[in-house]
Amino acid sequence: MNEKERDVIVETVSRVMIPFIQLYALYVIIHGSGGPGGGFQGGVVFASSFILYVIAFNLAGGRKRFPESANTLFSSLGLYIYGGIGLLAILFTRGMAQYLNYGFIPFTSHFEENRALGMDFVEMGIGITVMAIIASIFFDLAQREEPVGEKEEK
Amino acid sequence: MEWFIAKIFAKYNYWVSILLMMIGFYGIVAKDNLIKKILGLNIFQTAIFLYFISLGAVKGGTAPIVDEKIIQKGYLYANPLPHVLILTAIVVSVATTAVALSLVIRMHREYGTIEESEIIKKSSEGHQTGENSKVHH
Amino acid sequence: MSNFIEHLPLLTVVISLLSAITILIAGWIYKKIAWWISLVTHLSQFTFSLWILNHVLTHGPIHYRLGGWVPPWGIEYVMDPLNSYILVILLFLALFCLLYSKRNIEHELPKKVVSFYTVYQLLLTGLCGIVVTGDIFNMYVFIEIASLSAYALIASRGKIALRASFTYLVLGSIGACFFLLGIGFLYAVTGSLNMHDLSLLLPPFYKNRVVIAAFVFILVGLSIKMALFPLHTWLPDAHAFAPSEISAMLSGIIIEVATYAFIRVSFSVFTTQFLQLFPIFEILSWIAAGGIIFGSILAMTQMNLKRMLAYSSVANMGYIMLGVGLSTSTRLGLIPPLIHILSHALTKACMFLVAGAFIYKADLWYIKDLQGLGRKMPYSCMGFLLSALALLGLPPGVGFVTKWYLIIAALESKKYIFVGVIFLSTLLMVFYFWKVIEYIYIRIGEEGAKEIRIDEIPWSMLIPVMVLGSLCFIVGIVWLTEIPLPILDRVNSLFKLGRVP
Amino acid sequence: MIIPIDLILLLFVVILAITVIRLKDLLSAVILLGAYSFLMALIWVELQSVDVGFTEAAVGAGATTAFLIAAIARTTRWEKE
Repeated sequence: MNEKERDVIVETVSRVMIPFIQLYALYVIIHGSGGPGGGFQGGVVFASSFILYVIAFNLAGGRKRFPESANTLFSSLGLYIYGGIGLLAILFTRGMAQYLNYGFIPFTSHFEENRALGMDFVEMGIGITVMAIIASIFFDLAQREEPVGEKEEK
Repeated sequence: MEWFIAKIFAKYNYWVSILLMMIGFYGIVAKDNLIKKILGLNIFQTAIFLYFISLGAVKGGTAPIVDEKIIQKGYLYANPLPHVLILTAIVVSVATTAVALSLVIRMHREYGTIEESEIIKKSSEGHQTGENSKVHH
Repeated sequence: MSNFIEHLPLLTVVISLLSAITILIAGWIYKKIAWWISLVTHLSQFTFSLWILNHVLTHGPIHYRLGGWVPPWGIEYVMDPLNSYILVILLFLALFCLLYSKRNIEHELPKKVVSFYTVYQLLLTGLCGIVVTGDIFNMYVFIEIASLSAYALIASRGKIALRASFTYLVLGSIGACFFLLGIGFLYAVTGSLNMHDLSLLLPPFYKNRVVIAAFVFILVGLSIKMALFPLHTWLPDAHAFAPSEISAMLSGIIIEVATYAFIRVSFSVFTTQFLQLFPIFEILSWIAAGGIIFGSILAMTQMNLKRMLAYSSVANMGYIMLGVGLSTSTRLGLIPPLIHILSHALTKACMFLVAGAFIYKADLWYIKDLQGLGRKMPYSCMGFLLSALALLGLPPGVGFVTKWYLIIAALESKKYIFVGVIFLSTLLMVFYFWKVIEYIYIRIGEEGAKEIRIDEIPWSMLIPVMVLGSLCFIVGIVWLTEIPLPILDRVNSLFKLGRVP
Repeated sequence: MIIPIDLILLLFVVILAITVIRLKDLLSAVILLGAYSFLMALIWVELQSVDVGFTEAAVGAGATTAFLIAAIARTTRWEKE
């Protein structure tokens, strides 16, 4: 997939498509708690925009746009958000509430609103991790040189 | 005939799920090619997902999204719990596929083939010389 | 304060997950810090597990509801004597494998240190999750997390380990799918996934064919994961070619955790009442007896030390499942298998770590290459000797205790043939361990021996070996004093075992 | 007689699954597996689980196919007899 002839139509179309795919992915992540979709699906859709970039242009360019360091950073950032939000519930109530009991995190004054906000944050965390990990799996599989190794799903 | 339709044919989802399981299992067991095995594994897993989703479906029901209008019209919701389970299982399945593919690629680099019988032959040749025991960085 | 203890089962899982990603980030900046972060996590997890065991024994089981959702709907973590006992063994062994791995991984996989410890922590997340959860689907998810990490860790040595790992992956995925299908059947009948809830809902359906099919699917699925005799084919290669500390983990605890999952499902979800309706456990004990003989015989024919130990693991899984199979028909209940889980974890981990020491020092894989090592590496060979003798059943080693209890169980349930099987397998065990000990200590200076200059392995690797080797006997003496037996009696009373029907 | 739409979809799914296993060309097999996943997603939407259908369309037909194609590009395209 490294060297190939450039195709003007594919390149132009994907240049237009990629921002829309990413916007749609964000929509899916944010609206995950109220309808179909969620962090995982949105993350996969977001990662598919990188895959489209690699298919339309080339692998090296894709890797430059989304380097490995960013990959590591994003995948752990998402998991920190996911794990941290749950721990916050324990911390804010000094051990009274259970893990992942978002209602007790004082974002706002309403219990249910807190719960919804907590879920949104968790979805975002999942989305970021899944995006980073799916992209990194694809890059590792497609790269011809030394692959980095196996990555785990969340 | 009516008995047949009511007892056997009406549950076609489950029959197809079992059929797909068998096809996938055949792919895993009988095919020599490692990528074919992974494809078989994928089919096997989706067959089980199909079984789960069929469990949650309700005749004449609707998707489990809460909406005022749907409640007023008196529709039934499908059971959403199997859906959530299958979402998790799909995550597991894609992770399994990714790990398996990375193993296949590394095996192709080491042995130059992705046919299982050839890999076994090559690695058992290494066995006799003690080659395989050495670590290759 | 007791409020804080309620959170501990969950924290053991969560800090392991968080430390995995912390290692990924921190190791990217400074490579050597990965091991230290892992060590701190392991130490705190181990402390937590001891704390939990103490709390469970003094105050009764812990029920923890994730997110505050009430059990039949939400996920529940339950700690009772059985899983707190397994959790302590699991984290104890993981801690020692981690200590051992510091130098060994730097030597074997110098380029992959950070990713090794990341995946190692994920493996531990999965294993702790299997043990603490009280929800059957959650258990499936954690089994898959643990297995996926195990595939990656086995494959990390490259070459033939790749093939072993792929075989394990395919078989393990089939097993997990069967387990999932069994869960699906149970859900179709009861509409619940919580284990306690299931055990309350199931009794009217005990004769239902769907429930029987569910049990069989779960049995077969978990048998693949725990390498029960006819389904063990992935095990020898995977154990033999993984990095040594992973071999020790695989043999010592990963397959035992699958056994725990089976014990949990068969006694907590299907109760003893269901198990006595059909001769399931009788068939299981015959299969296990076959596994004992088969594993022992194949272990005798192996030339490769780690492969021999792997086949010995097959035989020892047979011992554990024989104990489980006899558990419903004796007064001892689950005592023999639970003791053997601990014995096998200590002895086999110690032996795999010593085999790893030979590989670390001079890349010695075959038994015939080990000539005269008894003088060159006295302490690690002493560790091997101690654990081999303990597993053989030299009193007061741990193996003696398990065999003692197993024989009592077999006599009590009037299955005299199993006593013969245990004696025969001990005899075979003497043969194959004697071969190793003979080469290490007695055959010195024969021709054809590799002339190598070897000295003892580094201290950080030697300490785990020595501690595990000596614990093989110390724990055996502790068992014989019968002080810790009340823990296992609690397990029996939990499952209404330990009474003659 | 009205044939239910999911019966037709299921029939196609079975045909596709058999073809995937039987084909010697791995690339076409993988593409057909993508089609299989997509039809599976349709079946699931028909069975009232929009969420799973969406996920399968994104993951099964999208990501998994991309992974498999990447793997085939690095190994071989043809299965040996």
